[in-house]
Amino acid sequence: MADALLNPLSLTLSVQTSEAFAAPAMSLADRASRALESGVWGAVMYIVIGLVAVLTAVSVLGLVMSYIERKVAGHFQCRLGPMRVGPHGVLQSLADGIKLLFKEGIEPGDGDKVIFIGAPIFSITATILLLAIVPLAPGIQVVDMNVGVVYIAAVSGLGVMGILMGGWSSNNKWSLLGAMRAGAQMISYEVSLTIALLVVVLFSGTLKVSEIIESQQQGWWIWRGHGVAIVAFCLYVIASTAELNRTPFDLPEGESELTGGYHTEYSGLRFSFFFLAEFANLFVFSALAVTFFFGGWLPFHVGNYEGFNAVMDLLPPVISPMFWFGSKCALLIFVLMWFRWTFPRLRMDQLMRLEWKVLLPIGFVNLIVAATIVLTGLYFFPSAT
Amino acid sequence: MTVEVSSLKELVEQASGDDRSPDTQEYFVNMGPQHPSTHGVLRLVLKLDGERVLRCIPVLGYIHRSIEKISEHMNYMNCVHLTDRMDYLSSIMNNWAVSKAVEEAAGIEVNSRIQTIRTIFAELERIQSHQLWWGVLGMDLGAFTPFLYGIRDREVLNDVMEETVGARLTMNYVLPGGLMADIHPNFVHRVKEFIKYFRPKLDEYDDLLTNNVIIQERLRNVGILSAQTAVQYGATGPVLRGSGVAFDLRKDHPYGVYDQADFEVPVGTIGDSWDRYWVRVEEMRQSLNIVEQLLDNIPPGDFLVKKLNSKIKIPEGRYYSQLETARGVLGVFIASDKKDEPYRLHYRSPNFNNLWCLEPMIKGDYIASLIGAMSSLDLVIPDIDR
Amino acid sequence: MDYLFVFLFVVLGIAMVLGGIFASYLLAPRNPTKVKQSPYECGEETIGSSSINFNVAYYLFAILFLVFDVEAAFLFPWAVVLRELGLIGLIEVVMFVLVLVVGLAYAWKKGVLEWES
Amino acid sequence: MEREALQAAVCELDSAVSPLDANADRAAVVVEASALPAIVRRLRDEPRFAFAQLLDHVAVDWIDRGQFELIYQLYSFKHKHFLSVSVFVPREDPRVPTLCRVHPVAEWQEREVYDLFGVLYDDHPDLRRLFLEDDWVGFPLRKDYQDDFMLDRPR
Amino acid sequence: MATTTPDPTETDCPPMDFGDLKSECVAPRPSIMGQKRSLRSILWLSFKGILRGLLTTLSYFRRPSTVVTQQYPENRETLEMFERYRGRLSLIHNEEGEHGCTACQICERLCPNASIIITKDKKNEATGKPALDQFIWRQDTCTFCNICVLVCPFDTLEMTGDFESSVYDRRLLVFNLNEYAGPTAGQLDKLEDEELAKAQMKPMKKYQGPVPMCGGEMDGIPKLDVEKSTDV
Repeated sequence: MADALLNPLSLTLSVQTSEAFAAPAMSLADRASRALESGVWGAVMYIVIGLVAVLTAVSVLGLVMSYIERKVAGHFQCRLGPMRVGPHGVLQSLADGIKLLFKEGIEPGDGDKVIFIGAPIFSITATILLLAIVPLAPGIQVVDMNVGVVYIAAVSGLGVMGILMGGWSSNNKWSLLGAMRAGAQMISYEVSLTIALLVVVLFSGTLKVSEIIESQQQGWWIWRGHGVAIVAFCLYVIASTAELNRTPFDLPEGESELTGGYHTEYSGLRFSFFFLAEFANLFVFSALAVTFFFGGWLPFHVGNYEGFNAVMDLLPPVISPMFWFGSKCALLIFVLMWFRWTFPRLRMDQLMRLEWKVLLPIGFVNLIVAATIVLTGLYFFPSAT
Repeated sequence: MTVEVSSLKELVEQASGDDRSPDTQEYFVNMGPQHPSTHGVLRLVLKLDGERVLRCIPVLGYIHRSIEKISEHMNYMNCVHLTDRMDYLSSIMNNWAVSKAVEEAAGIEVNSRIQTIRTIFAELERIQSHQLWWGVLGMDLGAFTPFLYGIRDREVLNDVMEETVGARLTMNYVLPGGLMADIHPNFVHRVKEFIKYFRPKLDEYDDLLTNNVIIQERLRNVGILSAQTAVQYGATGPVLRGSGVAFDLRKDHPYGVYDQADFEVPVGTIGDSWDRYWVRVEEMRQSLNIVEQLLDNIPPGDFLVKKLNSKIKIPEGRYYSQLETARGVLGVFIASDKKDEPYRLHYRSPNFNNLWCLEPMIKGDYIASLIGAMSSLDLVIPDIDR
Repeated sequence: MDYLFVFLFVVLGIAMVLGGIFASYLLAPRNPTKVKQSPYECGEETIGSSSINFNVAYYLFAILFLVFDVEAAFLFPWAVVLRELGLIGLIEVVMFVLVLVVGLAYAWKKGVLEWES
Repeated sequence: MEREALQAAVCELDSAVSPLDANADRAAVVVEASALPAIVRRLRDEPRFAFAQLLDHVAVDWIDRGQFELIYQLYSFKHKHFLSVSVFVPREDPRVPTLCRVHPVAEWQEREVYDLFGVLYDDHPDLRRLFLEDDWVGFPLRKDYQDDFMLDRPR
Repeated sequence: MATTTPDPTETDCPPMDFGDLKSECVAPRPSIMGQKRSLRSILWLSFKGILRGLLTTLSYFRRPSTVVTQQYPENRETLEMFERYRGRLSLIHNEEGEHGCTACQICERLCPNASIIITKDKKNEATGKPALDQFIWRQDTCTFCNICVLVCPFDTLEMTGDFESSVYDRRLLVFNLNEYAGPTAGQLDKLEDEELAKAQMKPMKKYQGPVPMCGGEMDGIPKLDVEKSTDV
């Protein structure tokens, strides 16, 4: 009753879920290790499936997201966006990709060539590793380790390396400035990102990604978190925008200031890897937000409205989780794009002040409040003891 | 007393050569000529410490077309079309400046219809120049969408002007002794429609940029230019008015039919980029007012008082005339030797003089602030180089 | 098995980039010239060397980050088992965080966060 | 102050100042080169003149007279009047003291004139080419300037 | 020896007096964080400003009618330029294909950048008056200042709205504007012998030498075959 008074929203979210989602979810890695018991080839098959899936996901995401971004930007700006290649320009990004493939990759003469080529590797690898843990639906997840959240926090820091290396090895002052900005910015916002995720870990009491989703069957954390989760979500969105280097936090690129920032010297396919990583990351970060705050693949239910819930469950069990996950993701991505095409960018000192003097203290207070709520049991939790 | 002529290379090598101290954190970097926010081919050689700008040396001449030299071999009517290519965002005002100088020198009286039409066009041109500036300022500060909104509204205005003039950028509409063509029959109606269209859009501009806290914090207390410094460094136009000096030739030395219009000169308070921003936004509103007042009573008359292929000769002497373009005072100096060609024609370009305020206002601040401050100066590079 | 996948993904990332570079090596023209390889400095020759001493302001933030990230790493296990630890766990972490916040406040007061050179 | 009155008042300042009547539309005076900075400084500081801004600096190459005329356009915000100050220097040895210390904007306006006319400004802190390259030969706005790229306009 | 730029303080300028240059309109200078406001109102105003910006862009996003992009090659049929648009110079020819140019060369003389070159037949054998041979217009150097149209005493020039003039070889931007070399329409009408009049109209091509650059040979640049060029 107490939590009902504290947060009327939690009342509206039901305890209702269909059986399909309660089934034990097994990631691809789990399946592979089970297959290993009966033979090597089964495991190899799963491994190959995983690798191919992630590889396709990175490329397709990069293409699709860049198309969507340009289309959305176009409509925000009273334009049409790409219209030439294919109907409504759907093949535009593919054409761009092919064009980039045929472009000469120019290397700076005095730069450090090994690091110069190594930089996109770091960016892409970080993206791939993060994509692997995104749960699209129960069982449709490549790895689902029991320390998933720690893994996310660890891997998302890897992308900084790529940008730092790229900017440093370019032997270009603008690139160097961009890389330095990126370094300071991305690591700073990493702290806020981690603290925001910690709030959800506190609520769900697990680090495993699939279990975090399942813990939201009685209601998404964004509703049930008594405002704490909403603050955490805002922190997460701001921090992830900064991690993604998108406006209003696109200082490392800072087109009008640093000409191109860390990727000034990159051309051809090498540039496209940064590009690909950026757009795939856009998906990954919104997917993680969906996972942590919006109940992942769980459908949208409103408590005590059985008819409404039944409509929400109309989709067949196989498509439904994917549909819900995808539409939540799309919504978040749209919001991030909306931000990008509306706001101007901050200045470096303002950016740092925002993180260390505003977001970080708020994050810590938020964390302590969340811990207090969890301890006192003042929130709506299904198996609360 | 000696005169030493140095070169840029010497200037820069002092601090960037191999023999500099290994502890120094200072370095030089070229900003421009091919930089997204120098809007053309301005080159700034920056001396930086980290992100702080210690010195900012403008290097000019990348788009110098020697308009003054070419004009010495042209008759006065032909000189006019070259001025389109100086400050291309106030081309009609440039045309008018030359025409005004020639008319004053040669004693040509133009009727009030010509003056009214010129005034209306100058104000429309001022609006479209500020529209583009507004969008570009947003783009410089990282918001791309305002740029396209600014361009979109400017396009509407450009259409209105194109219907009468026949060109969109290099208009060449005002000639010594009149106008190139009478206004189009649709003109008055379409300008009224534009005013009706644009007033709500100005509020939208406020929603998008003016009231956005990020923009305010990017511009406020950045690039502060005191009134005294602004005057001493030759600033005019919105830059000077942003610093609080209410100097506007339209008010203080009226020309055209500005004395018939009722308008106010917006001025800033402390002279930071935010003041200059706000002065320009306010100027758009004032210009709309001026146009609205003049539009309904354009007096009848000829649009050209002097035959076009007659030679205009100016008595021997030196003549100076100036008017207020969207960026400041454009002065035209004519030295005549009684021929139909100017002996010497010189333009005092507002941007050339405004540019020098950049270093005093930005010294010791960040690169990002430099971008904002430069944007608030609203430089048009071809006008600096001429 | 999870970590085998992680390892394989690292390999995949490297292979993807190198493969792409190899593909463009086969397909794209290669015609490096001195001008093309010179660093882009807005169309002018670079002034001096690009390997420069750089302002320390950036590094201070890196050091601050280290402290806070390590702290976050400690908080993960705590967050999972908070319910078993009970009030003691909360108090302990509050003290732990407080120590760091005091550090942050000190840095704040010292002007480290002011982004000054 | 009317144009004539202003002109007379300025001329009373110093014996180095004399009126110039060839200017059609504003008060104009001729100043001897050596006295220029002092005169302009007094014009700036004395409240009855208060010429706060150096609007413009123009040079004219009067090749027939063998002189450069350097014209400084001054403006007073207080009294809203203009003044044009001319200095005549010989073409062979064009030297004039700089006005940088009085009006900072003169630094660049004088650089422009140096660039295009080759007038040397004594004591100028940074006399460099402004528009043209540092190794450009000749001064293009002089009437006798010739180079290979100049086109003859068919008439 | 280069020193730093003079500081305004260095010029020992006393405080300036700007007299009565007072404006009635001091800009209101709206600012959220600048004025002394409570934290709450700062937060509220920032939030409001940001939200209104977002709503503005969203309002355009959901209204496809606000899209202003012209789909250019597709809308060629419906695209109309303003009648005064200065796209291309043309010599007016009447229905019988006769022009009115007397080759008086005023436009050539007054063209600021020598984009018009007129060659003429000093004394036409039939009319005994000067007749136009070639009216050459160099679009590559033209600045579309419209002076030639204005000064023409016979109103025989006009600017048309044809704006699609891009070519791959700039030598193709040099045109012959007259369709035939010969006397004006008025002079031809006076000739009673129609055969003779016809004979005076020697047909001219759009590109015809010798014209500077057009089709001519230059060092290192191959001769342009106007007939075979894909641009024509």
